[in-house]
Amino acid sequence: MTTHPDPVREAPEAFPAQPHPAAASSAAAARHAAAPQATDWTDGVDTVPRADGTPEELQPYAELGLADDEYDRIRHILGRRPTQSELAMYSIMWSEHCSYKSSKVHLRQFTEKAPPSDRLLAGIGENAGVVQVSDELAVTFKVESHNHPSFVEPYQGAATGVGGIVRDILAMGARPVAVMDPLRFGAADHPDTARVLPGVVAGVGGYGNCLGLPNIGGEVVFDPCYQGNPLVNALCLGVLPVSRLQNKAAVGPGNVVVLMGAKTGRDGIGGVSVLASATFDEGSEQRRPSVQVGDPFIEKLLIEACLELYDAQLIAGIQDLGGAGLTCALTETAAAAGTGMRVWLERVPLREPSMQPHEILASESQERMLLIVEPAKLEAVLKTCEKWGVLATAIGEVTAPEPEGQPGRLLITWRDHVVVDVPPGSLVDDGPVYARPMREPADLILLQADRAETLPRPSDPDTLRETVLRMIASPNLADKTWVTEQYDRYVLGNTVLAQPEDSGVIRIDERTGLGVALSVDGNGRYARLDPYHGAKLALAEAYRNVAVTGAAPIAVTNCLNFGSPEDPGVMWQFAEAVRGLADGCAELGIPVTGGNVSFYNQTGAAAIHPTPVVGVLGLLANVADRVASGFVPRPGGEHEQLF
Amino acid sequence: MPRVVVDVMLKPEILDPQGQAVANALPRLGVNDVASVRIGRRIEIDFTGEPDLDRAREIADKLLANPVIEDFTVRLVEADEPADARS
Amino acid sequence: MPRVVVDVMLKPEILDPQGQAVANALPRLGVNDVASVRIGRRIEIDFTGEPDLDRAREIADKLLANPVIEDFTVRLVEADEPADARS
Amino acid sequence: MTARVGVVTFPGSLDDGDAARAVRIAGAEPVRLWHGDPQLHGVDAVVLPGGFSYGDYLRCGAIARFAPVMEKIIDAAAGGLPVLGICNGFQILCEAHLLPGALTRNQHLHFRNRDQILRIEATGTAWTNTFQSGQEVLIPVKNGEGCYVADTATLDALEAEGRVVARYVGGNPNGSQRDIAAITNPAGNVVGIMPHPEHAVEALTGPSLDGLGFFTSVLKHLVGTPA
Ligand SMILES: Nc1ncnc2c1ncn2[C@@H]1O[C@H](COP(=O)(O)OP(=O)(O)O)[C@@H](O)[C@H]1O
Repeated sequence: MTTHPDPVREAPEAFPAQPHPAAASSAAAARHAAAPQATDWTDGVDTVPRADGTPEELQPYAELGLADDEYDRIRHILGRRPTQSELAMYSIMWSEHCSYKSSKVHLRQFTEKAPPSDRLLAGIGENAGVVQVSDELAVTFKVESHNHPSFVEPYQGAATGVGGIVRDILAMGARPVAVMDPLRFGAADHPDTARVLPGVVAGVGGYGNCLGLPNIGGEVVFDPCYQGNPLVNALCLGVLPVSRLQNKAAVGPGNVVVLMGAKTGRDGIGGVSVLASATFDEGSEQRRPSVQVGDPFIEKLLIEACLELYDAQLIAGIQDLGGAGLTCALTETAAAAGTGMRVWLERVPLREPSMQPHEILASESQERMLLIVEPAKLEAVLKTCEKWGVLATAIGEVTAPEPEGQPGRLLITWRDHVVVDVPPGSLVDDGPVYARPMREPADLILLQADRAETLPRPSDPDTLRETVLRMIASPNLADKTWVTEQYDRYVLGNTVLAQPEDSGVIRIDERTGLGVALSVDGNGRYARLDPYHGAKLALAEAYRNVAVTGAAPIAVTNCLNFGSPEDPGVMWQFAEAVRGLADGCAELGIPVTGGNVSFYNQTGAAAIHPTPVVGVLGLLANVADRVASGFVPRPGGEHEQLF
Repeated sequence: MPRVVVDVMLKPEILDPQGQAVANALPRLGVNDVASVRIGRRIEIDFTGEPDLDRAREIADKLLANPVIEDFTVRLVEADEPADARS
Repeated sequence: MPRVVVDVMLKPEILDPQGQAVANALPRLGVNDVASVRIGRRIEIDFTGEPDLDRAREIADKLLANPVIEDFTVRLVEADEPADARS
Repeated sequence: MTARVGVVTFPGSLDDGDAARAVRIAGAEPVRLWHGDPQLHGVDAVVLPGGFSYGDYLRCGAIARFAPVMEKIIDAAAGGLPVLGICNGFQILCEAHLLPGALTRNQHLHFRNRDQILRIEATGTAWTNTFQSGQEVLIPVKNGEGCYVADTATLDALEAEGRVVARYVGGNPNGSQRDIAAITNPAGNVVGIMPHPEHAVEALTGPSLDGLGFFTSVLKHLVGTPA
């Protein structure tokens, strides 16, 4: 039962209208252009002593997306210029994606307005929110975006999107048990949609299938506003015994830092490659792919191995490696504990031996986890990993905090050269925070004035018929079986409801019948007309979808897909949507437990519709009591009564 | 009539899970002297008339390979290789 | 160091839906002179020492190809073909 | 003594838990077998479940055939041990030459998951003896490489010897030749099936209870077989 990347691009009947975003055949010629030798980059490496001695060296911080004052802040924090590796790390951690610098001031409302809840075991700020559902059991769920990568390479972009959210869930101590995929594409008849959609669907299905996760719902929406910016959001649900909850804090000086999973390659190094090209050889940058390729089989092994490690209580801390790779995992685990960390970077198993320290730190290679392990348990950990055929390597150790209660420092060497020496909290918690300018979009009044009531109504049987036919034929209302048939909804044997139901329902305890219902919804058109109410409506829709199965809604996750935060109009939409969602949650009495912000979904000046996607989780004491949306004919031909 | 063969391989720096999986399985077959395995696609195109390399290159670029992650080569081979060239 | 290339193709009598799909798409690309497209696998094997063709043939026979549906060929190529051999 | 039915777990097995559940619901004791452990632990029958055994990027089941546990299963099958291969398990049985033919990419090139009607045609096997010949059952199918192919002589022999165990009815989900969904070896103890009977054993989670028959069949078979 494989669905692997199609040897041929899916839907060969259509061709991209635009060329692929990356260079075409020139890259082929570059393949055999002399590859730089691994030999003595040690000499060229930018070390802390070197940074001390060359304060005036120009650094490509702007190309890395850092503003002048951000760069100055880094110099101030370090008391010197950053090394290349440090600059790479700050540029990653202070990016919009990692630091939430534009959204932070708004997202606070989710916590401030949240109704009190005694179910919440982990909330916003953790890898995923964790909600207790019985004395013994908790569930964790979260939705995340992988929009741009899925436009560039639909299959791998979508696949690694699923892989990423699954690792978030795994890192909380949970077994992943289901996925959902809210998707948005450009016009259904646009040739580029025929490139993107089949690849995305195959990627979501392929990766999820390989992990054995049932797909229990999602959305497929077409609108020309998503033409160059399709939205690929992925949700994962996990279940854990309450006692198995994991923490990312790198506690316990002397504990070992273990990197587990795939080897590190030049995946998704993207922007950080300017460090190499600016300093070493021009043009080497085109060798660096910005696309990650997933290996779901390794992820499956990671899941099984991690669960075995949790159950044997062999882990002191764990963090998945997501978009920001080792940089994020090392700094977040250390910062969460207030400890320091000492890492020998040359111990990281590499796919390409010629990788430089900053590339190793920035790599987005998939299917990796970082473990914090007590020395006495290291052997058992490595043995479990070996049993599952997963690579695991001790790459460092946790070090003590500084005297007087100051947090420790992250010290990274590469072949005995100190390449990083930073306070980890400065990357994680002290990033920039912006209250960006906001302004209601100038065209909003006109849009709102153009009311549906002014549209011509069908007034005779012929026009009525024509309208009905047009609606039925509309891709947004059409049957989604072409998509959902490509997903496995049966695996694990606990799927009680899935497509085409309003919510997915999963049994999480075979003994008691305890289960959860999940729905994800969003409506960019409503949100474009009124982001505040649009977000509330998305919440209300998901809430209703969960409620009609008979489940009691208890928690919310969300993925906020917007254009550029530097556009005051977009920023206003964002602020309004967040305010609406926070107010809606307060009114319904259920908390937001986590989520994800995706900005910069725009091409030139044209942003997508503001698209808050909201997931609601509900609880069913016994899934046998669920209410399905169809009428089930009774044996004997009797039918249900309609009231 | 010669045929056109297009070989499509993942770029060297891109992860090749297929090749990896095969390489990992080899020791089980008693094979321990293989350093690496990479797996790509071989596409054989027969033209109705003269084989057209430029045409084939265009097909490869637009349809057979994704240049973001793959490289390809296009070449001519004799269509009817003798059977004993098959192992 | 030369490398071993194993080409695995479906036997001619086995239907190749992927090749078919590509062939069917070509007219829309304006290509009307292609008679057939077949898609198979190209496997590049690097040995740690001297490339071993017999060994490669054994691997192909046991693992890389399924003799029920596939044929394979094994050959040596120079690992570092000059860049201009690439399209 | 309840029968002990082994369920093999490869690193990439996915439906192993479901197969074990089905065995339990049918009234037998599931025994988990590990791919790297060359022991059958005295089981009375074996299920090779769905999934991706070793990732299966190359060809489904190609690598699993060489697993230590498989060597034991291949030997035991020759001696009459009932073996049921579901989906990936079917692929492995073909790769291991316990069953003829091969499973190839679905002709429409997509993974497909749907509730599928099958017609049971051979009821003499260890895994289908509780069905009636010609009985139609509803069982989920879900695969990307489920298209059964074999040469004409093999197909003809399968038909002539009554070894086509089940056929797709009301639409062929993957392009399998002669609508073949399941086949058996000449002795009838080894059965490969593409659809998933283990997903049709509970009213709550499956489209029917029809899948249970495969698991109760093997129990009936074992009762009739002196140990
Ligand atoms: N991308 C997708 N992935 C999984 N399920 C999907 C996807 N898109 C739609 N579905 C499912 O298909 C069914 C029908 O979808 P839709 O027509 O959008 O229903 P509704 O209008 O009731 O939300 C729902 O169960 C939904 O969860």
